[in-house]
Amino acid sequence: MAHMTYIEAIRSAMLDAMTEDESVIVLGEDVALKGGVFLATEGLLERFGERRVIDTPIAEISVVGLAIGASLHGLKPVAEIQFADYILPAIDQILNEAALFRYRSNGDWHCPIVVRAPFGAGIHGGLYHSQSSEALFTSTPGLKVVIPSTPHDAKGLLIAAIRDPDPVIFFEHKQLYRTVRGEVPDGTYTVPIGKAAIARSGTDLSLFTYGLMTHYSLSAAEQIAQEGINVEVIDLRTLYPLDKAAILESVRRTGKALIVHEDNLTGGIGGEIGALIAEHAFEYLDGPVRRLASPDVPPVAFNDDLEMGYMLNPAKIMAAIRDLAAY
Amino acid sequence: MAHMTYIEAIRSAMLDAMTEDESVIVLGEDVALKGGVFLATEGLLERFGERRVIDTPIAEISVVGLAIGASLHGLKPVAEIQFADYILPAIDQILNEAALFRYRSNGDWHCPIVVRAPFGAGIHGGLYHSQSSEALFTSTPGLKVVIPSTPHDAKGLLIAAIRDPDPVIFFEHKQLYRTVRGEVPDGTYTVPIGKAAIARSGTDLSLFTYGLMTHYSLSAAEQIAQEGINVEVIDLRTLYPLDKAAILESVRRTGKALIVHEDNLTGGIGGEIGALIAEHAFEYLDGPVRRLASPDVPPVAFNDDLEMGYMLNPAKIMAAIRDLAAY
Amino acid sequence: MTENNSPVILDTLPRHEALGLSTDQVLAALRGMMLARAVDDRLWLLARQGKAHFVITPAGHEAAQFGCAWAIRAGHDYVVPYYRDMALAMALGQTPLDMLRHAMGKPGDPASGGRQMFGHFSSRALRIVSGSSSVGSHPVHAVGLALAFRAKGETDIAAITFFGEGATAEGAWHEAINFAGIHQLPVVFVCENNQYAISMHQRKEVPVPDVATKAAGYGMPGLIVDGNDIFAVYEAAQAAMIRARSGDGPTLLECKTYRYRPHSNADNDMKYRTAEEVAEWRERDPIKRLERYCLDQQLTTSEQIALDETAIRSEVDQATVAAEQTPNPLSDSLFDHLYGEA
Amino acid sequence: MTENNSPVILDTLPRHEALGLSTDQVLAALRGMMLARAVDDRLWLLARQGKAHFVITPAGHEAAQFGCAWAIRAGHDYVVPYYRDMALAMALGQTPLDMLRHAMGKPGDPASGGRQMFGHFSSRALRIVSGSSSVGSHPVHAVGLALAFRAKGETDIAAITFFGEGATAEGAWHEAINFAGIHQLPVVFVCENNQYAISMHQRKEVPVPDVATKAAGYGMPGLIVDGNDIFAVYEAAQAAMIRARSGDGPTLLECKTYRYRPHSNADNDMKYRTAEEVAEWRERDPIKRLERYCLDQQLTTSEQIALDETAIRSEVDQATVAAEQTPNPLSDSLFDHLYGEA
Ligand SMILES: Cc1ncc(C[n+]2csc(CCOP(=O)(O)OP(=O)(O)O)c2C)c(N)n1
Ligand SMILES: Cc1ncc(C[n+]2csc(CCOP(=O)(O)OP(=O)(O)O)c2C)c(N)n1
Ligand SMILES: [Mg+2]
Ligand SMILES: [Mg+2]
Repeated sequence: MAHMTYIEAIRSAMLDAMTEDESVIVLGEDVALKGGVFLATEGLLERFGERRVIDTPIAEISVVGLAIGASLHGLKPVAEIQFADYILPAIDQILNEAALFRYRSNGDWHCPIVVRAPFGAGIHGGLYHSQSSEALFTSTPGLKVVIPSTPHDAKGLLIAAIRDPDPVIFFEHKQLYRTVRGEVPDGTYTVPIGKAAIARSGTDLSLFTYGLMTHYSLSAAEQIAQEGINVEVIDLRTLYPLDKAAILESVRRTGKALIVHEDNLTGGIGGEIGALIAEHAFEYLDGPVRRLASPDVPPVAFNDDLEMGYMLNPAKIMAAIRDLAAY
Repeated sequence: MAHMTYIEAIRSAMLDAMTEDESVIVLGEDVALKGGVFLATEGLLERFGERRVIDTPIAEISVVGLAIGASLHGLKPVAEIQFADYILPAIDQILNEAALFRYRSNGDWHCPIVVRAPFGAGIHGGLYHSQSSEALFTSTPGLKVVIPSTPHDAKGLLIAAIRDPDPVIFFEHKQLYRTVRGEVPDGTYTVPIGKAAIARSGTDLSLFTYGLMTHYSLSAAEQIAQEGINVEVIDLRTLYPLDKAAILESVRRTGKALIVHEDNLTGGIGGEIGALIAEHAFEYLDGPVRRLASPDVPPVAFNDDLEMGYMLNPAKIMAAIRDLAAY
Repeated sequence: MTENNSPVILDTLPRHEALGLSTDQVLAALRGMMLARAVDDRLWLLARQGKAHFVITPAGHEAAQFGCAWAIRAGHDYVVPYYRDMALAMALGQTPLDMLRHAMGKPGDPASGGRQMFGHFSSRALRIVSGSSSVGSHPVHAVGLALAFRAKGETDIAAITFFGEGATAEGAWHEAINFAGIHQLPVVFVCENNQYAISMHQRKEVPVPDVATKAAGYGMPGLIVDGNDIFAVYEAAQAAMIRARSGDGPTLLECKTYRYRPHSNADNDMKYRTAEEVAEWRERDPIKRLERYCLDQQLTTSEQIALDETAIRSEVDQATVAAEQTPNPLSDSLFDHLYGEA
Repeated sequence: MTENNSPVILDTLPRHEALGLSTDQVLAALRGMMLARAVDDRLWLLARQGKAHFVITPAGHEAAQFGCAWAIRAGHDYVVPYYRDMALAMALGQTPLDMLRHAMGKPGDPASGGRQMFGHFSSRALRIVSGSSSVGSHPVHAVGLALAFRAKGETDIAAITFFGEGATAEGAWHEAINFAGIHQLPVVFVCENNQYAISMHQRKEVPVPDVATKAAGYGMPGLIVDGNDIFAVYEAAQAAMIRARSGDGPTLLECKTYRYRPHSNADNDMKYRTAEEVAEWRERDPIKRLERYCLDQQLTTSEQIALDETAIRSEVDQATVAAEQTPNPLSDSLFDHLYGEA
């Protein structure tokens, strides 16, 4: 057990996975000599050498495409996209190639790659260092999408993703990198992909969220508890495939559902979750399914006021909880 | 007024728009000499010459990127992506460039382009000539997404898209090209972007759909009327921004909602619509919000059995209607 | 063989012997190319009959594909092909029945179990890598494989990938060959230049007369060969594969050839090229050319070739019947092979 | 001027006169480069003070940018820059206050109204095109503009786009220059080669020693100049722009230079290069070099330059105060300019 930050947990996952399994390699822009722009891969080059820790040119199609090719010969590549905002050039390789290799070859080939990318706003990143890109990856069968919110889950889920026989898109909220610390086991362990976690159990209302918003939601839930509102916070952790059982079980208990995400309201994963609940937990609902998310404008203006105007925060979440609880 | 097929309506929209406005140009792979692989642009080269009808190399980033650049100097480019399955290489240009030009420059620049792409399954296209790609474009503010289902709407909406000052993604279901005919006015006219249409009014249940599924749903509605179930069919026509008012107005009247789309169930636009209803029409619901869509596997295997197993049809839709009506 | 070993005499060695190819290899290639052509003809017939939904043709490309196949160690080197490469897949060991099942979307289709349109050749056993239909998206997988050889410290192995000249306009193609050049990886890039991308002439796709010219900007040699001359193709491909396997880096090999049939059964090529142009290129048919060579060199006889043609026809007939009789898979296989066991 | 016009004598003409540049132009460029450097220095200070969240530097690139600016008709030719081009934006007419407001995300930021991070220079009036941060995604917009000139039948106009050597690895860059080559469009591609892409040395980004080598594969001339010699840059850029404007086609121009500061205020360059290397390149400072030229040619005096430096410092001070005093926009402008009026 060690007490570490989120990014240290990410680094430790790669370090331990690479130590344990020679077939794990890391590639991406600035990941070797510099150790990544957020230093997630710092120290890996010195430890494993340039055959396994590879600086790639600024060419995202190839960052993912090379990982795919290498995986076909038995490697387990972990590709880093420097910012989620720049995953778009690689999306043909992810959705049309990696996700479909197994299905299109009737199981003859498969593609065990991990694509890591820092996402999310709040660090004055402007329109192109702030995006939440997860919604682009939650409609493609063959893919898995993971977004951990704690150091413990970050390490366990990243190791699970590396061992997974299929492509996993792994988003890390860049605001969590250095602001969140927690206990993390030594050595390799896994947290199962596809399972949500009850981050806080409650009885009055189910709040479904992930990433940075898990922390904002927990703090909102703690504060609002003093008003006698007892909120259950579900950290989804995996967005594709969603843990339907956990989602429905919780809302059937509490009768109310609030979905919170940093991604834009329209087209975010909240729609899928809301529709699941409206279809499969309809009889249990004591109120409308509410969504609280960023407004439908590009994420996110550089100017401080505009950034604050865009971003959610615990106060906004508390207001939404109050409102739904009072329904 | 002329009686024409869906693809003739598309062609006539481009012909009339180019005749009326010199700044309209067409570009894409095989669009000039061959007139497009589906012949949507046939005759345009002869009529307008190679400065306005441009064969591009097989390079989708540039197909869209060139359109963007040309639009900055006052042109209104209509770019064709040969199949929606191949729009992925261009997605960075669409989501990060075209959609954000106006916002990121605080209104100084804007980007009036149209990107046309045939989509959808049922023509033995296998995994890469069958995809429904719309869900990738319905979470990006700045963009508009249009999917007409009739020749009349196809022409009117395409002309509206060409005149629109912002980027519009225009999906055409390739199965409709030659199977659907209808009355189409001569000359230019527009159908408003952002407005759904009541394709069939009914009282018992609201069915929300678009594209080919509009026709399957209408035939299902007609047949099931004999069983005394009176279905209202809403043709969404625009998926982004959604016509929330029309959706909520209808479901508040009927009390029941069924969403039907060819896209995969999970992550399709049905989630957004279901969530909207569950939040804003909750008090009016007499039953769960149901979604009927393609199963969560890649669209769509080449083999006839597998293709039929994947695709929706009027019978499957009737079953879903019966089931919800009986709730 | 002669006692005298002056270059002059050596020059008179038959080309295949000078290249170290046995008579059996040459005759096998001739028969293989004839067989591939016969299967292609059959596929177009089946398409007209509505028994195959989609056909895409290698006709005209056979020498480029068989010439390269000679330089590939099947099942050892990785092959990352494109939809034009049916003759290549057959040269590497796939059968007419494999192709017919693939074209009819039948179970037993080794490429995809009836899931992909025809032209998506794949076999893990033969190390033929599954591809999408997305033009230019696959060469980067060959480069990734080569990166894996290096990461694992494997030598004496190479990856070879095939594409049309039109594909060189794709960003994905650029990123692939650019990376191979930066790291001098063991990859061979083969451009089957048939001068058209569906309807678009090379002038509209490639800014220079020869695709091979691009090699200089990627830090690798660019070779141009007559793609209808199987020996010229083999000589260049063999050199490139040996260069790659011995760690000396990648090569871009351009085979100039022509596509005899329309792009696919959905295309009408008379909209963008003339019957005269097609006829003129058919004069240079790579199969006829190898046949003439074999006769000139007396490696076989016209009688033998006639016999082969008959044998090939019945082989294709039998394969067709077998393929047609294969029952369709049940649609409950729809969910198979979506994910593996975590 | 001399009566005698033998080449020998002509050779002794001062370089700027030989290039048709007036003394005023040269002195304006020197002062502009000094001003740009002073603004850059100020931005780094403000970043350390937490008053600017993000800074990215042109220091070292000033000659490349001012040399090209001489060849651009501001407000006529289109300019598609990248984040490194602050000196270019200033050479084309943007002010220190524009830059400071942009860096502080203030209203009145002409680039984005406080929406984009610093480095996204834009002005419709100056025909400086708004860009994203996505490396390599913008040259295709310059090519699209050139396509529009042709579609509209406009001549005597060109588009010029700027990027780093690292951007040449992007598929989007390839598709852009490839299309320009195919259609021989009026575009000039300027590579500001500073040998690094953040931490990655050119060896890891470009497979050949000179980016200009790639031009041959795109059917256009490739020029290499010393990016620290403003006259060499201008001579090449002017030739390329004239070539483009007169319909003779595109050019790839590589300016060899160096970035003096870390990639941005978020970067630590000592992880990937040595202080010695930086110091060595600072010896070749393009501003000092032009200053020496002006003194040698007696276009100005060291006293005058000292006066200029003081004037520049106070100009930047005043701009800083003005920028800091600009109130932040109200967050209710959040929804402005999302869509236009249909
Ligand atoms: C990304 C993408 N864009 C467009 C297409 C449609 N398409 C299929 S084959 C083809 C032409 C390819 O030409 P070339 O690369 O020269 O190969 P050839 O067919 O001539 O052998 C095109 C445009 C596609 N399959 N993928
Ligand atoms: C598509 C994309 N990938 C990665 C990045 C992160 N990034 C920003 S600048 C940069 C280096 C660019 O180097 P170069 O093109 O040589 O320009 P320079 O900064 O050296 O002037 C990188 C990798 C990005 N902004 N966009
Ligand atoms: Mg071709
Ligand atoms: Mg650089």
